[in-house]
Amino acid sequence: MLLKLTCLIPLFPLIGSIINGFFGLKIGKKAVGFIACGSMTLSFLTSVLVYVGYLMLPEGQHVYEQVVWTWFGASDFNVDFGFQVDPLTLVMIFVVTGIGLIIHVYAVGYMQEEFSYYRFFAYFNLFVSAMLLLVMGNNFLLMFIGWEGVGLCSYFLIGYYFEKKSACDAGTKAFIVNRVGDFAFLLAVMYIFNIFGTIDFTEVMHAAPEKLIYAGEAVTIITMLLFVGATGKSAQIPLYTWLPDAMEGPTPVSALIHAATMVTAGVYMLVRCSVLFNLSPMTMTVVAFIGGGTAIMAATIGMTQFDIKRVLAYSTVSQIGYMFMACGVGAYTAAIFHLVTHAFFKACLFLGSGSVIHGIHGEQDMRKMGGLKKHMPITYWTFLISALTIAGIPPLAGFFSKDEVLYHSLMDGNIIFWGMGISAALLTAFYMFRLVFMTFHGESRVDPSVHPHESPKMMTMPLVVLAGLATVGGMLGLPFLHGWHILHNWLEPVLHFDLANALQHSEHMLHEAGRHAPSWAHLLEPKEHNGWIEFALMVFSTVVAITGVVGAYIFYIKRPDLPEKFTQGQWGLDMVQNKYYVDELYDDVFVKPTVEGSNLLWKECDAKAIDGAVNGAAKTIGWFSRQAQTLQSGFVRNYALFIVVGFISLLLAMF
Amino acid sequence: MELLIFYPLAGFCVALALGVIFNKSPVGSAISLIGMMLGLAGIFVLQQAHFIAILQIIIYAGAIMVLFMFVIMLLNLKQGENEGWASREKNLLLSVLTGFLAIGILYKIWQVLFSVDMDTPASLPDSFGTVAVIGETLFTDFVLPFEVASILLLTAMVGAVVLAKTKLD
Amino acid sequence: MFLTLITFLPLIGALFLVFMPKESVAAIKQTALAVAVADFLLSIFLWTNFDNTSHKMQFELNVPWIEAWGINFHVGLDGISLLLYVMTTFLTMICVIASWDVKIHVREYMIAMLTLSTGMLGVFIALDLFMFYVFWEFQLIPMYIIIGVWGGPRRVYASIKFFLFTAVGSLLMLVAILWIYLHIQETTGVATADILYITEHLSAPLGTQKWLWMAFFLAFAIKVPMFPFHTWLPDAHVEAPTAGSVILAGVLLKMGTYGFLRFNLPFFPQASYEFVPMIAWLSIIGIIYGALVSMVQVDLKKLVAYSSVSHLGFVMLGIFALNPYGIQGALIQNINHGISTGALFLLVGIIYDRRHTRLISEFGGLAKIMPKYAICFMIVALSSIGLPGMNGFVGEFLILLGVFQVNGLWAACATSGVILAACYILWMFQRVMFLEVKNPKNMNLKDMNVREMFTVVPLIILIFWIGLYPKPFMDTFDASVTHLVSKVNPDNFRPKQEHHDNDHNDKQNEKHGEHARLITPTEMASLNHTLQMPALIKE
Amino acid sequence: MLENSVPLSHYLMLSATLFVIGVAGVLIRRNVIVVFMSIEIMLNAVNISLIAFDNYMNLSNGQIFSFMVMCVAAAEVSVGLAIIIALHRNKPSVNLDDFNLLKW
Repeated sequence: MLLKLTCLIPLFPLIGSIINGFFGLKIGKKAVGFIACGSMTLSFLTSVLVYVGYLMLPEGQHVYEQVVWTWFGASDFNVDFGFQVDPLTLVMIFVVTGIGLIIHVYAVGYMQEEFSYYRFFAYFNLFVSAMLLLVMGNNFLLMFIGWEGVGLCSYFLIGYYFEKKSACDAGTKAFIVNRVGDFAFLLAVMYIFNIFGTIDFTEVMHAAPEKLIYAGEAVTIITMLLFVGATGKSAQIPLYTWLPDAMEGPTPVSALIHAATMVTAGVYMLVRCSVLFNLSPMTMTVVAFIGGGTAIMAATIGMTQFDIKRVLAYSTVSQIGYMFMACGVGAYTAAIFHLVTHAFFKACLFLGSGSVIHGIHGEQDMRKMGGLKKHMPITYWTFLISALTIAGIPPLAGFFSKDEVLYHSLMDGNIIFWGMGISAALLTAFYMFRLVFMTFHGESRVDPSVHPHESPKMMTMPLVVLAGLATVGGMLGLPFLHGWHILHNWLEPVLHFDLANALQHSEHMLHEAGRHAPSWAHLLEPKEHNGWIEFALMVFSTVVAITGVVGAYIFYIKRPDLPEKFTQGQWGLDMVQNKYYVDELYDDVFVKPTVEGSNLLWKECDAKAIDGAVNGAAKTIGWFSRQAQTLQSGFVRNYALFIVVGFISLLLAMF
Repeated sequence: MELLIFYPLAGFCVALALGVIFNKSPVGSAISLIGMMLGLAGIFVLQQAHFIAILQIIIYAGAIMVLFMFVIMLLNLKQGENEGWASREKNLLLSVLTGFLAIGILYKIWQVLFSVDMDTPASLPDSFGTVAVIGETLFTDFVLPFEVASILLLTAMVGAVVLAKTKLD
Repeated sequence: MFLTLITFLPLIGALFLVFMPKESVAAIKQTALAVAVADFLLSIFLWTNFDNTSHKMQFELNVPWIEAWGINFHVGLDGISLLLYVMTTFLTMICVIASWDVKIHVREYMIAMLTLSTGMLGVFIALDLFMFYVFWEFQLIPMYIIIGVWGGPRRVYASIKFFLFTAVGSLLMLVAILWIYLHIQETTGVATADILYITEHLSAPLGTQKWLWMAFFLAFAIKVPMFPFHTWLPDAHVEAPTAGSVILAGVLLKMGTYGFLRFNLPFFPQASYEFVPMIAWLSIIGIIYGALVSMVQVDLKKLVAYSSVSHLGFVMLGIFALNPYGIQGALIQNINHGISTGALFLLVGIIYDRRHTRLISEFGGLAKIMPKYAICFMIVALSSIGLPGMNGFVGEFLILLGVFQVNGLWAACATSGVILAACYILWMFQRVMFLEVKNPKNMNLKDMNVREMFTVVPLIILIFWIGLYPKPFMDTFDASVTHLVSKVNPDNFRPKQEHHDNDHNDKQNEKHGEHARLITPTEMASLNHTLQMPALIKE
Repeated sequence: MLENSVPLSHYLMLSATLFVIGVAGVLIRRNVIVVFMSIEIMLNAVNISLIAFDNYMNLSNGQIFSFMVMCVAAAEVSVGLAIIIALHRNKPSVNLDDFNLLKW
């Protein structure tokens, strides 16, 4: 059985990581790179075998579970260390191992000069392993291992240049912000166990419609908690602040972790728990709003940044906002579709930016670039393709996925969501081409002492592959052909949800509690698919994208003085440029009061109040003893006197 | 008859005891003490405790008092050292206290002894107080305390040697 | 008999050391190590021979001790004490290795260490209240000496504080023990202080139970230490030598939690139930307070000490969830804390040996100079903050799961401690290990040597073992906990009224499934509110 | 001839008187050797009552006890005098009020 190989998929990178981590310094750079890429290759090949094995499963069986051992448990609570393979997992495995492999190859070239090369690849492999655990775990807690594991690795990798204070701070920040999300996630898991008596995905999703009341309190709390967990990992409002700072890490890290895989974990989790979310319309609305809001907000910030990687980081936040919006309106397929295409083009963009940075010796400020097109053609063309993709120009992959999200946000959601999406799309096109024009076109503003050069093959090849994927990735879900939408059909078993059945159970439960169920009939009206609206939307969004590109062209090529004039004296710009002062706000509201309060607790409460009380008691006793101590004169006869006095009083007492 | 012997002996003892504490010179005190010990030995004989009486003479009047005299000589204490007495006011207070003590104890004895029937003392066998009887009791019922006492004496001996030999600091 | 032998073996070793010449330092150390290793191996033997399926005491020995008062020398192990017992011998061994560099009074140090070991082991095996009390007080003395003689600059203050805090608590416990002894004699006519017998037969009115409970509580809460009785801990830890800190964190604190499980819960189940909210809030305050205070510490050891307060808060919370999840979690967390915090103290000790300071501000950039050290430190630190896959997570999750069954709010408050834990550990780690090497004194520090690796690596192995496959550990106390829970099950004492208005349907899905009863009028209002949301989407 | 014609109480009175005299000696004298002798008086006084009771009740325990008292007295005197010598060597005085080291 090929599926028996499942557990090897995360194991290979783990082994690679251990070898590199412990012996990396001894075996030399070549071997380290070979082991890292080799383990990824093995993992990828295993995934292919597992895929084949999955296809050979008997009809009607959609999930394959492999329990390796029982992890821990108490009483009737048991967690397995088990993996599951289902369509969603397979998609994610391919994204992780495939893109992971490409980025590994790129990193071998990019990190060549680094001293602690081995450390980087140990973390890198470990990260992939954790990410695979995340997507393959068959229960919430195993997912949580991966969930925390990727957070940990991103902590290591962001803080890779640990001698830089900003890098350390960014790493710590990432981990702690992630922990805030994890806190909610853990609570959700506990609540789920409380209700279901199990935390196995299959069982929970199966039992959910029977045990939870539609729109009831329990499901709303659970899903809200899960969603908070997802915002932490996927950098959504209000926990997005760590991601832009995470750009302190080496560029391949940004590409792998902060674009292609880890940040999409939240989306994956939402889709994985789609049944629960479907039961809670309130949470869905919140998810969609937060997603849309993040998409717009991050895009506006992205327009004003000058650090090439930060722009891309905000663009990532914005794109993931899209995915969340898709989840929020119930278009899970669209979310996964966008996740996949985003992984392609964003990885390519990040790697391209890495190539640029590499080519001009570590400069990241776009104001010191320009005109690089002629120096690094391969980088330029791949970058341009990806930029067009993200902007949503047909027929590249991003166009299809983004369009699907927009279509569903209008049809399944409402016009507000669609408005959010389309304006974010406009902004995206604008700032991406602002990036392209500032970096590759126009006058060269590069420091004259630096001679820009194209990166080695090791780095450009991955770019080409990714650009290719970004071009054709749209094939996964062509519009108009809903019967033929590959991804949709593929994911159907995972996303299957019988609303009518769930409502029936809820009514039953409410009835038993002596309550009347509200009228849910309108929820069951069938939705129609309207091809014309879809086509109209496509045309409209293409126009919007082109407008954005043209706008950028006017602003940054034709009239480079325009941005200056346009923003002169605008208070809003200052605010956007400083990221709406959210970091400062968090600092003032959470960090500083905590630290100061803790100091107060320690110095006042601990040292003065509690210890003061104890020491005070001791001092009082001490004072009394000092008074009593004068009785102890040291003269023997005095002591004898006391004995006599005592004896006499005894006698008196006996009278 | 017995009373005739008892009262003089008792008076003798009390007088010498007072002599111990009121004598100005330590040597005088010591000699008074020897006298008192001898008197007490007489009283023990009167109570038919012959063995103890002998011990009293050998150990107390002999060994212990010799030791006292020896130390007094060794330290070469001058006669009539005025620090031998506490101050006058203090002495008054202390005498009053001691008086209280005496009254208290005597009253208690009186109270106890005269409130219970004390008319039937046991008739003593001839063997009472002989070495044989004491020895038998000592080596049967009280053999453990006896051994402990020997260890005590040994320890005291070693201790005395150590203390007198090394300088205290 | 075998158990008694293992318990007193260190004491015999200590006696043997007394007669060794002071000068042969190496021989003394080797002897001490040999004794500790032998003891550990023998205790492992106990573990392998332990019958997991029974909650009964095993390896029992019951011989009269002071017959006139019915006091027996009664020892035995059950699932609750077994792991603590083994951990004690294990940590003793580690500590002997870690103390290899003790400079002054080596013989006396090793004697104190081994005596301490016997004292601690005795606490865990004693099945007679008086015996327990004797051991409980007995182990104080060597610890007091270890802190007071081989400690830091303020060692005298710290050791006295440590001694007094613990002694004060245990005095009240003694009163309670005497009361129970007399009460048992009165009600059953048997003069005994046997713990098993008392567990079976003690019945006191709730009011009295509460007083007794409080007396025991004070003794154990100080030992644990719970907020607000914790202030002796930072001082004791900071001043104690490395091995002292390890033992203190690893074993001595566990005696408190062990006491709760052995006495408070089984003796006074009803009082325990009544006091659950108080304990829960004290624990939660302890968790958050400990974490917050440890965040702003400038001294590494103090930081770890305060983090202990936080961790032990979790353990207490788990115990008083009064359900199998919580108690099993608390038990495994006991072990985890011993391992993780013990390892942290060892690591802090290693750096202290090199630099003779523990101030965080003195360090920075150590990761570059001492990579092995940094890796070990990272692993241990992560286990301390409960990263899944490492030991801390297993315990913490079970505890929180147990607490969640009782009260969601408590669980939420306690879980926030997890965030704070990440804050203080990572911030500390960053300041010590990362950044540039600014202090020239740190330039030439040596990385860990083989001996030091020997102390830390076994703990790291355990960290992953428990984190990934805790079954061998969890199985040992499964039966005992089930038995204990059946005794303290809150359902025994809940006022009957609560069940009145539940109908039968409800009882069926009481255990799992959203309770229909959950919906109260206010909740219904919020439900209706949520129901309006789809309308918004549809427009 | 030697019947128990002396009542028990007389012995006890004698014992008490001697004891009180000993106490007075300890309290009012400052010469350490005399104080020491006073203690001996007290010990002897106790012996009298012990033997008196023995005699009265036909026992031998009291005699054993007074035997022990003598042992203890012997030990005490030897150690005590050694201490006095040692003290005197450090500070040439036998005045008790010159020594106040017996403090906490």
